[in-house]
Amino acid sequence: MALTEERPLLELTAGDDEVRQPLGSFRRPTSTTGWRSWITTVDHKRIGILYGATALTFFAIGGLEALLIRAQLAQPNGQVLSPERYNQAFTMHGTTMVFLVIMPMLAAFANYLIPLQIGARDVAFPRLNALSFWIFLFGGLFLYSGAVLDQIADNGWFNYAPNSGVLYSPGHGIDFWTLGLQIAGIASLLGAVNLIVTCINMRAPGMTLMRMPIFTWMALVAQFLLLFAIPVITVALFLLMFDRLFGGNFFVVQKGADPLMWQHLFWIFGHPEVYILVLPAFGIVSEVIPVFARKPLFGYPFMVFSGIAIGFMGWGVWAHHMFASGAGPVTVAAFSLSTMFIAVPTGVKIFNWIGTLWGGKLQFTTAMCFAIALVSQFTIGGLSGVTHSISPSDWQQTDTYYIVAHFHYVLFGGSVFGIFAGFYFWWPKVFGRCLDEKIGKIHFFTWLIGFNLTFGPMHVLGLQGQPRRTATYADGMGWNLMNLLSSIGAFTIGVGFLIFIFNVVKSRNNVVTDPDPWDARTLEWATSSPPPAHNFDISPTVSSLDEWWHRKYELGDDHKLHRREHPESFTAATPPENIHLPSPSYWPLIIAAGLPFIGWGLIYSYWLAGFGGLLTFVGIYGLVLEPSVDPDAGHHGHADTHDTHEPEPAAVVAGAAEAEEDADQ
Amino acid sequence: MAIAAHEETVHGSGHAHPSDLQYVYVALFLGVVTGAEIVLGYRHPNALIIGSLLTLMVIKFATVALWFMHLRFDSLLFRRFFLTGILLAAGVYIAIMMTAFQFFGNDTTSVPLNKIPPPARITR
Amino acid sequence: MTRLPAARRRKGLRLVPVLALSLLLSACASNAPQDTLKPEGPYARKIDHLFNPVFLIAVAVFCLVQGLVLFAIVKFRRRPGDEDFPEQLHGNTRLELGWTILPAIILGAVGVFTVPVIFDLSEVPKNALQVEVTGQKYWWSYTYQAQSKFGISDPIITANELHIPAGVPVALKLDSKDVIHSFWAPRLNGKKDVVPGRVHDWKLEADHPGVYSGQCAEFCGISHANMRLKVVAHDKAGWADWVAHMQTKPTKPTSGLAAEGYDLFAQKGCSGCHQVDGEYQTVAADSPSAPNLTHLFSRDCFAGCIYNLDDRNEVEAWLRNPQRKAGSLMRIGQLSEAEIDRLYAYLETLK
Amino acid sequence: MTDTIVHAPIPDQSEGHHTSTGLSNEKLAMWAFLGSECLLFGGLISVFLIYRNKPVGVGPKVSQIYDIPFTSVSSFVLLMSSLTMVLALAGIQRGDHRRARIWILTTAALGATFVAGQVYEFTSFVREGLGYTTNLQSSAFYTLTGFHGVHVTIGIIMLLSLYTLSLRGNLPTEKAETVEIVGLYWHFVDVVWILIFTVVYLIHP
Repeated sequence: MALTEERPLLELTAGDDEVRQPLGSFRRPTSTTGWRSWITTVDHKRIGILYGATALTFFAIGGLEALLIRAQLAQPNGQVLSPERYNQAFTMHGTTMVFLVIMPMLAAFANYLIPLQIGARDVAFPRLNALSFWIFLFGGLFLYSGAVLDQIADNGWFNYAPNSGVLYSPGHGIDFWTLGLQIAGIASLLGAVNLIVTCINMRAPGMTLMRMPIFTWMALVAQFLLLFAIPVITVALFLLMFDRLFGGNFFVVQKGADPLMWQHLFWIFGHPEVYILVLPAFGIVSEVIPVFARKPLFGYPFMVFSGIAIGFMGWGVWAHHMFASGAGPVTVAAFSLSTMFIAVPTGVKIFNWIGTLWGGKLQFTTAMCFAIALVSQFTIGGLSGVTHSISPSDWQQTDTYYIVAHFHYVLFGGSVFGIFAGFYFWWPKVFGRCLDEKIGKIHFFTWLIGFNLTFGPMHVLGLQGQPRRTATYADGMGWNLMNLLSSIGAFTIGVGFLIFIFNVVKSRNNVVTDPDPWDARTLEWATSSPPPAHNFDISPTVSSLDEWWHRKYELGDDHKLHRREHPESFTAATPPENIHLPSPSYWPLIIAAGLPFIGWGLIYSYWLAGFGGLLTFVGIYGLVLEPSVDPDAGHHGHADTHDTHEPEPAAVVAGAAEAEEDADQ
Repeated sequence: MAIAAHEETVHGSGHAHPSDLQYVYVALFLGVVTGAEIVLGYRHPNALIIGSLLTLMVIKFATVALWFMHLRFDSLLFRRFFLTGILLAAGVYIAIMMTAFQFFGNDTTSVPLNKIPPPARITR
Repeated sequence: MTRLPAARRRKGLRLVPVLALSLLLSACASNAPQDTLKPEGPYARKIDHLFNPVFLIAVAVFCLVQGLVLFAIVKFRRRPGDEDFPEQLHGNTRLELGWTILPAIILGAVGVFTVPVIFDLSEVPKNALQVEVTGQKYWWSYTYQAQSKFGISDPIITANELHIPAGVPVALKLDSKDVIHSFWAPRLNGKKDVVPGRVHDWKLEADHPGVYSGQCAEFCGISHANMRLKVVAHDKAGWADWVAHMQTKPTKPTSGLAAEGYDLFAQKGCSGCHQVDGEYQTVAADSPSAPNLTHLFSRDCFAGCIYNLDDRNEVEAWLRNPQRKAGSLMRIGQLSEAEIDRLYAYLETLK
Repeated sequence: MTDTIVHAPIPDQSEGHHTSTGLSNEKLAMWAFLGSECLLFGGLISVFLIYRNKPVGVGPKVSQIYDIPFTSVSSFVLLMSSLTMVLALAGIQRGDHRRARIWILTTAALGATFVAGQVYEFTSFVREGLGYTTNLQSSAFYTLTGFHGVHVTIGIIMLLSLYTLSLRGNLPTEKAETVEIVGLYWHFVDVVWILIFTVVYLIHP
């Protein structure tokens, strides 16, 4: 990965003075290059890159798990994996892809792009942002740390009670799962608060809400969904954890508990989660398509409001995951109808994308190919979704491969294709280097074919009655051919991923000279590629949607658009002198490092938990008391009256308090 | 979501806050309501009692939020954030209680506790 | 920027529908015993009749969207050297309202047809054969309480194979002994979760006599894949025969290998968990639930319906090592081949 | 354009006037967080409400061993801590730091009294035979009230931190918002108890 390569110096701190800490223990980090600068960074762009790199690594792991699954199912009575290993594989595949791949990849885009798109210097709370990333990383590492001890969750990513109880899952796999997701949940919650405040409060002058780029909008809606959905799964995870570790009775049927409680809590979170995973990807393609169609997005207000509508309606459909669980007909009917109607705003988006393509002058770059593929493939997922919003037919289809096909068309054909459109599109912005277009095309077609070959046949398998989550199937069920095709497709996707990695490695030498290679529309392209630490030399002022494009083009007397000779950009000839940015810090890393110890401690020994709790607690105080801007770090002048040891405002105390809360439980 | 197209309505907390004495009055009011609640709590619960208890609860909640948390004086945006949370919570959780279970009554769909078999010996 | 020749791009996308079509065709051709698209009873047919038109609507929308996308790709591709901008269209409110309202109307219509079916299928049938279905890790047990209407005078307990009369509605009461399972015989009806602590009503009906395959559809643990079932639908006479046979009690073997096997059955602890009516009635209080073996050899399959009973090798392999099915709760010490022969001889008498 | 450098919002600055809405980042963040907390406590409360009607099997029902007078007093204590909290804020906003410190400390003390009351309540329940693992109700009850207790405890820690900051002179009037934000959290914890007191303690069919 071209992540640790030499990048232009972040002109953040000039002096290398040694600064005393509030807690007096160790020196404040000052480096701007090398690994130390990466683990202490509070720059939203670097954090975005860290998110992306971590998520890609987990993508490889989750992909390997998928290949194991498909190898096992390639033929009847497969012997590649034992049933136990198979169950672990599909559990970790689902958990990884949802929580450790798609969510953080979208977080990567949101972190990197939102401040740039709204013309801000950074997010609202840069240090909290770093904390979110490290907590996410340690959550993911914790989740996988059980594998070292052969304690791997094997009850599916949905982890239904009561099979998740100690009685039926006596190992510690589920404990690692529960605690790992709780840790990752803290990261998502902090990130959501941070980005919401950023979108609302950090916009450049003139950047009204209805001038915000569509990606920022969709990411904002997703952050609201996270804000409200994370606590629901937190409740469920806590209850399960108390059951397993402290002998609680929440899901113990013998004590009168109702197993459907878990399902309700899980899916109240789980359905908004689907939109958390897909809305930002919609945002990405809504940015990509107009650029390569050389037209503005068709119906921007409709796109915004349909996104908001999806966000709201996403809260009223969770029970469609439970049509066969035993709810009464009134409930089933109500959720059937609400589920059907959530297709309406989704349909609006698809037709508006087609509207954007229509009459344009389409340029088929790899990013555009992925974006158009999203429109076409996601439609399939959406339509199969409508067929099982009809709850009677869902009674046939739920828990079969038809559902597996459906949500992979949504999450792979939707989210992942969107994410890779984003990769190809913003790679030059982020790294100043282009991914190769030829290799990109090969990657794209490998994936398009592999993807359809993997998940297309699953529709048929599901309708022919193959249940999902089965480690094996008998010969003579009529499923052999489709399963074989599907497995071939899965390995094709694997090859495609390797091609992508090859492209990434190769991109090192593919330096772009034009900071705006695609002739794009939004503010992030109005600064250098990669952008300086302070994003814009001159703070932007905004007067329209697609501000950058309007600065580049004007309508001539001949009613044609003409490119201005020197569009007003936000880069200055001489570097600006009075920009204060928060200084790097070790504390986010330290706070986050305490959390896995708390987890291991709760499972194995409270002493470890005490140590972890102490680490986190000290870290929180360190972060809170440390001035956000290092007073002794050199700035280019001190035009601002902003100096000395100001204690960090309380919001950070409060935000961190909730990390502490987990420490205390 | 809650803030769409409403940014012009928000502004700093320019309003004068209540005086200390007013805060004390509010607290006294809360104390009185709490007293009333406790008295009602000792009555045999019927629909009317439960209804008035819930009403008093909402009144107390709103009083603390509006006065002590300054929602009365502060930006509308804060109110929207908080209300979105409250309404979503009320919506989804009441929906659970109404659909799969029963709220303030007995759940009849379950098997009586003594009919549930003891756990089987699972050794894995 | 290097640009992709439009023709290649078109070819790529054209593959999709071709592929989908060929998949569908091959799906219709193959023989799948759990095919949900080939209903064999009124309830499954009701679902099918609802699914088919909706599927067709979905296919129509699919063709529309893919057609528009393909058309746009071909028609609006940028020609080399064309540096002009297309018309900068920002939207069209009327059009957008149209494609908001039209789908809503279509979906509303679909909803109107859906709701009655939900209520229909949720209704408990009258005059139906009543069967209590219990799911447990990893097999099914069925209890028929006495029902004179169906000729059942003594309760019948059996496992894995659900016997029903064809053309008659069957009302199921679903319950679980441990975790959540899901009862599913695709050609007779959709699935319904089997949740511990709750009793769920569900129903089946088969048009014709036959054997219908099904399996547990909710992930229930290590052998979830091996929790299969069969529904055997009889014609009138067949049903009467089956009931009559199930009302008989096995006779205790008095001589030969079978008699020795009878004693071994108790000595080896089999009777601690498995009931045989009239012979071994009571099981240990803390035993995991195990299939009632009274009429074992009247069944076709055992152990979650994954092994054939008429294959002696399968039965012997099972007695040698019940753990050959992962997660099996059956514990039996190491048996000698002679003991296995004796036990088999006894079990064979349980017809 | 080049000679007037317009300041875009600079992150991590508590002063509200830099932001697009004029609202402070920290306060907005706290309100967002409280909105999120609504769903956390909503979940815990509804789990309790649903499980309270299930048959208990072993052990007493929670409602049989409530000590309503005791809980009423501790509820009242928590309610009044909201008053002292808001007085502390008014104090610091006026620049009356001594009084602000007294009220901050009083608030923490009232909170601590509440938590102590809860600890006493838990131990007396355990003596009555209702442990965490006894039955469904007890797990739900202890989890809900325990979560609340932990929130109060975190609030106390934050208040004591504020007190120390103020003693060291690190909490000038310009930083009054810090107190306000901790206060928001504190009042939120209080309103949650208003719900719990009514729904859990007073209404028991």
